[in-house]
Amino acid sequence: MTQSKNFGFGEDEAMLRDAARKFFADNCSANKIHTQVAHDSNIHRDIECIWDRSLWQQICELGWTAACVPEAAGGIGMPVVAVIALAEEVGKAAFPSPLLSTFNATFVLRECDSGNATTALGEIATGKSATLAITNKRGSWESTDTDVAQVDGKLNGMAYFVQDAQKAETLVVAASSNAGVGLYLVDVSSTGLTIIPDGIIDLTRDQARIEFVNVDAVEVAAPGTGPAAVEKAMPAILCVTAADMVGSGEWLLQTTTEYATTRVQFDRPLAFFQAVKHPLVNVMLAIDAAKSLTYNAACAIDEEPDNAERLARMAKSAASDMAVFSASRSVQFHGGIGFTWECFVHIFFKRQMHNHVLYGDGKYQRSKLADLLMGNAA
Amino acid sequence: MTQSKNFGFGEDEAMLRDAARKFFADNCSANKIHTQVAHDSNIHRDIECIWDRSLWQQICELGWTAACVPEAAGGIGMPVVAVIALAEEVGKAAFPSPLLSTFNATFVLRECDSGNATTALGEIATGKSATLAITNKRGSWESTDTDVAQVDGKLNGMAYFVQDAQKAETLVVAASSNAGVGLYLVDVSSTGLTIIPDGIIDLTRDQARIEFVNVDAVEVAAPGTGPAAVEKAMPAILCVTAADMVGSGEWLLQTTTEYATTRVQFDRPLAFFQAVKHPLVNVMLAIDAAKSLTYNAACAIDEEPDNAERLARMAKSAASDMAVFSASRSVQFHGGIGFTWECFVHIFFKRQMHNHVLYGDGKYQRSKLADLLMGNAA
Amino acid sequence: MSDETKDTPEQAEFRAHCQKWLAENHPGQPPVHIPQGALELSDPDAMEWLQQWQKSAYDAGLVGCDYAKASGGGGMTDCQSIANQEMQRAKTPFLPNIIGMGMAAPTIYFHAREEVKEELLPRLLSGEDIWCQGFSEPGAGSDLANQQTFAEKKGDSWVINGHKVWTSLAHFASWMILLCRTSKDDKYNGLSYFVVPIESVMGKGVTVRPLIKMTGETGFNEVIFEDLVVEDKYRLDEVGAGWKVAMTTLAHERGAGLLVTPSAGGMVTAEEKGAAVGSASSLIDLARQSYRNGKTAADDAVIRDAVMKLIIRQEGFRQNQRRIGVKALNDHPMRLPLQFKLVATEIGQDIAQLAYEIEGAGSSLYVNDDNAPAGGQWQLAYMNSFGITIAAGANEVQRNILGERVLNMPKSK
Amino acid sequence: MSDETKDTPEQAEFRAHCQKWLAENHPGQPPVHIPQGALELSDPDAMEWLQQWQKSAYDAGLVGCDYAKASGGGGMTDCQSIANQEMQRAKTPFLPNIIGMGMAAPTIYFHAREEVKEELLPRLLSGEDIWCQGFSEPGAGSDLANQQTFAEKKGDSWVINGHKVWTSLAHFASWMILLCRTSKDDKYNGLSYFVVPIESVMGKGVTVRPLIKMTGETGFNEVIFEDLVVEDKYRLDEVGAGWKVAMTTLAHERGAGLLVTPSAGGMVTAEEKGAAVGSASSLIDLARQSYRNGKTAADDAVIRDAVMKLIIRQEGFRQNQRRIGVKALNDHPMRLPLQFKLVATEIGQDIAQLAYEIEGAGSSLYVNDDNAPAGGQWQLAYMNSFGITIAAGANEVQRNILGERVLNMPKSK
Repeated sequence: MTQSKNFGFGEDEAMLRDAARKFFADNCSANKIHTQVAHDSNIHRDIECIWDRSLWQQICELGWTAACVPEAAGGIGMPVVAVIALAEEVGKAAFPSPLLSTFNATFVLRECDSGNATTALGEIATGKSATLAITNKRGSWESTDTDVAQVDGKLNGMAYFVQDAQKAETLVVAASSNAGVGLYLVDVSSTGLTIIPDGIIDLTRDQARIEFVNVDAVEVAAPGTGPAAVEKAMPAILCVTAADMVGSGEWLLQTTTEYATTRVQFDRPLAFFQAVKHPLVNVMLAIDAAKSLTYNAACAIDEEPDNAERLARMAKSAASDMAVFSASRSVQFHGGIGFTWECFVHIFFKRQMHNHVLYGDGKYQRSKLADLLMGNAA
Repeated sequence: MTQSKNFGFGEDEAMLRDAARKFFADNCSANKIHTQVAHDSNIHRDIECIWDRSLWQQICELGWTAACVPEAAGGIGMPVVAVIALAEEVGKAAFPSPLLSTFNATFVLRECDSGNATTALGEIATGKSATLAITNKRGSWESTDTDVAQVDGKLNGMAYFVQDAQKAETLVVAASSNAGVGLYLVDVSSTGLTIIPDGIIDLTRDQARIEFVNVDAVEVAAPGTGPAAVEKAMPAILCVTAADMVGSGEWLLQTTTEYATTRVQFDRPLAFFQAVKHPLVNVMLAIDAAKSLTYNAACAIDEEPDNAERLARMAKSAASDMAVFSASRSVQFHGGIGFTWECFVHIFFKRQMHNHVLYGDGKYQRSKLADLLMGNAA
Repeated sequence: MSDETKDTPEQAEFRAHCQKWLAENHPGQPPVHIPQGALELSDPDAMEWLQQWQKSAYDAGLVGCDYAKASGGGGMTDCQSIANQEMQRAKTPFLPNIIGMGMAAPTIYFHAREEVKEELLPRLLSGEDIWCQGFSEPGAGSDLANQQTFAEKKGDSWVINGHKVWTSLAHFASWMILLCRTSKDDKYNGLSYFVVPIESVMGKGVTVRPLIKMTGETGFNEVIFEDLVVEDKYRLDEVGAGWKVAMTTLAHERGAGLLVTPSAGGMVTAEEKGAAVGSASSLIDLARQSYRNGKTAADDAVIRDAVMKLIIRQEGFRQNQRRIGVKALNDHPMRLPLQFKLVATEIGQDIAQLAYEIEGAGSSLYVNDDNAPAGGQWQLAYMNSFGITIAAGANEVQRNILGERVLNMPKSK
Repeated sequence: MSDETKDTPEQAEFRAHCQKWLAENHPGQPPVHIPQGALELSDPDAMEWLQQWQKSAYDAGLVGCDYAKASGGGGMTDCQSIANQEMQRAKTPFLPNIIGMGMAAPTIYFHAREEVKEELLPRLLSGEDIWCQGFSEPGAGSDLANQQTFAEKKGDSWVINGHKVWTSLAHFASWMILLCRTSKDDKYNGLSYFVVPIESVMGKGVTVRPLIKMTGETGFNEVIFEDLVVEDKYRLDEVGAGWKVAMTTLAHERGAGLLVTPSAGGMVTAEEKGAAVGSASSLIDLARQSYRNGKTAADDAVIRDAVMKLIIRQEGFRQNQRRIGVKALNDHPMRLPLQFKLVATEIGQDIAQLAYEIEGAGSSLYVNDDNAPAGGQWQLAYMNSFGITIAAGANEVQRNILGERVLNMPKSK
């Protein structure tokens, strides 16, 4: 099976991406984000969840959440590359919102063959936010690992590392029972559900542990069928996260290049010195490889699904390593100023460090990839 | 247990090292080595063993082979750091001789508690060359792996990757029997023994497979005691190989730095450009760490043997990685000329590539080190 | 990854033709040793066999598809890439006239007079005339503009004197693309660009001497010009426009040109025992076949991680080439094209270097040892990789170009 | 690794004294949160507690051992290193007056007048006076000689105006070492070096404003001078000799000075939950305690390899410091000393970075989360590591210094 030359990124996708680009340029400059999320620098500050609900409303009205919802479920049914491009713009703006988490929930629900899932997708298409609660205390990314148990449709236990938990309205929860792991929809306002926010480094999102005590849940994937759905969705989830890092990486590259071109030391612009110029070129090379791999993997999800996991692991691996590299060089080459709270760089630095580990860092992706390409080691 | 501040490198050791430095400066310039070992560039050339026996005679008369032979066996009984310093000078000169192999054989024989071993050490002290034949076809560096079998004092089978096999007069062979692996002395002229030279990249040494057909052998370590002797000697063997790479690395650094300082491109000396200058500085950093680690490990062999393996694996790991790095940057920064056969750089490049894998590359050393420091992985 | 889908009608029809022809006309295994690439060619028999293959491919229309018919081309549009894909898939041998097709042809096509195109391009594309490149000099490596070879106008002709180095294939070459100085007053605008005969004037103004590589291979040379007389019609573009013309050559060399270079390959030669050499994924086969410190290398988690890193880098490079074709995903037109040479050569070098660790003790063995893993080809490839990280503007210079032309950073001089 | 063996008699006796005193006078666990290093100090209570500790160590003769008695030192030879070793082994808290002891004291000792030494050094070594450094300016980061702060001679005094940044500890400091311009005619020879009061003239010519780091910590500041009047006796060395004097400061900062800096430490503060933070070997404990993607990180072969790499680099660094003392193993006297800052800071940065991958998902948690692995200290350490790879001449500049001063390569300007 082969892919279309243009990664399936046609005029519609480009139009959507360009609209997003304009939206973020108009509504959330780095300066605005900084003022918003970095207002309290105290290292022992209280844990807050800061975001702009009105912008989220506009995004829903623009129909971004419907992009990858199948038409049958009331969505637009665009290819995955469409939201990948959106994720890239989100990363470039370090935009705090439940958008990417909602995409990830969408991809999982798309793989759940149930009426409840279709209903949920329809609600997402009309702007209901959602997120995944599928990770256990040990931070396992394996689809069968969960610390939540399901008995008679009631959930008990804890979910960990839930992204944008305080912004999302619905949770897609992985819970185990004798019959295996299933997936369940839970409204965040449900009785017995407690969101315990994490204190995280990334200022542009929130994360939480969620406690379930006899929480009513709606089944979207029957016990035993949950892991398959999550695994089918994982390539898209990895691509979304990779695209976010590609976008943040591009912001860091452009910002640092501009600084290095204007900042003068030893009577020369910093970028005159190859010790600055060449590492920045290397950052560019890393971004471009990660970007191409991400669009390739996203295209595969629609056009050659059998290769999707392999290609998505490649993309996440490249993007994760690039994220750390782009973040570190940006602070380094901004010199003293880049080390201050006032400078915008740390906002993106922290987002990159968060994303590089989310859903598994480069080393993890490569170990999974090696099993796919070489078979398990003896 | 603690080490002496000066790594046990005192006046005697410095005097020996300085004598070696002068010896190599007087007798084997890079130009002379090149003329000697690189006379035939044909890629499909016949396999030859090129070295200068007269220089080897002088070295024996200078007593270098006696340096680490215990006084009780007729040697000088110097600490290991003494021959480490010699190995560093050997590497700096890319000197073809059985000296380092003889050192390695010496270290193994020192751990063999037998009269035959003591006799052999005495012969080495008076200038008899020796080498180790302890590696199997799969290139295993584990002391228990051998493809040679011993029955009734006769050896049958094959030994592989034997260093300087065509230069050495005696072999220390690891051979297995029902009672375990023992070590045996064999004269290279023995009947039933065939040396099959390997075609290797390194122009400054020879390597061979050796076939044994009912070869008479003298036992130096009884069956079952061989592995322990080899393992006790391994730290010194690793240090000798690391020191060789440190020496070659220093030659490559100095030669390349000099070239980059004189060669003009874009109306500037090459070394004006940080893209050349900084990697060369990184080569220097790598050499210095490897050198310090090597002397530290060598000192430990005499002064804190319990830590010797741990520290020697560190030294070989650092030296192996440095060897590849120093070799590659030297060719790269010499530009087109460094890519030619006429340029001396490839002599050292090839020696570094040979040594970096010999007795295990950096990755191998680190896996052994991890087992020592962290215990085996679950 | 092939691209049938989205072929234009012309492309689809041509692809079918290629597939049919290749199925019937694959030359099979070579009777002589074929090196890893055209630049390593030194055996005349190997060259002759490969020239015959290029001629037959040319006659079948698989070489020069996108060049005008008048210049001996196929007069088609965007079809060379189709032919390349199919030849790759059919695992044919490589085409030997690599410098001719990749650098000389497009430069001549865009800068030479019609009569010269008609004279030279047909025999170039057919491989009957092998071409070489006269850019590098002892004092002009990465600093290309520092040319000292001088062309002096005498009547209607030019008299050329100078010394070129690292000229691959010169010992087989009928023609050379030559960058030289026509004025000492201006470093850049003092350069002019010529095509000059080599074989026909050997010993009469041209001397070719082989240089030996660190691998022990020959294949590149130094070329000395002593009062070589060249007709004025063989000058490309205006006098003093040499630098501008050379940029066309380099753009195509770096995969950033308008014309797709004819390329074939994929054939695993008999010499490459065990694993095929070159691609990152071939390291997987090597790791499965190799014993590293007594154990199968493919079971070593650290080796697996290192191999995956390279497979990912190489796939990223491939996908970059694909993304070049998608305008909406390129914010700067030259950003990806200018990365080609830098990225391709460094990946190749790192792949070959890793092979040493995969092969363990066996990595000490070279091509002249029957027991060398993969016939010693990985070691050969590693050493040869420096030829390309150094050549055509060392990679240090490539990074300057990217920093300055794409990221608009100031020059480092 | 300790060095009892080969102690001189004076050293042996002093070592015994240190061991005895430390056994009886270790201050125990602090009552307040102590940050990872003195430069991160922002809590006055923490500073006061550490100052008391430095005072008691000074009174016991463990600080300033090698300084002359007249300057408040111990008048001994090569004994500070003994005290440092024993304090390290006793796991005492660090000494807070780090800039004073490491940079100001040796500079004053070698360049100030006797009366100034006698006035300032005792209270500096005892930690009663905290010192800060006024080198960096908005326009003078790595380019130290580009100082714009100006000192103008008025009668017997100097009037200072200007703006210093990244001055750690300024909000606690009684004194500052100040590099500034006394002539606009010459970049290097136009500089002079002063020691100036801070606390006593706060608001009267000196303003200190805190700057906030990317970690959210305070601890460094900007200092504005407006017509601050300073007596001429507080000038070190001649007018215009500032650059030369500054080299003494930097040499000691980079561990390349004549005098060993008093240093203590090794104490694991209560804040550092789980694994101690900082050394490569502490990554082993972290890996044993951390779940990475659901599995124990210590069982991951790729993580193990990465941890070993760093342990080896750090041991190499330690052994370099040891080799500095062995003349026969140093062909160039400054080759190892000048590496100190560059190597130490980059290893520290890479160690902290690896902790993210060891901690897996948990690496997202920060110091304000009770469940953060190791209390989030690794993440804090990673961000703070940029403070030192950037400060005191960014590491890019350190590489120039090594290339030019040790390898004799031409300047890159």
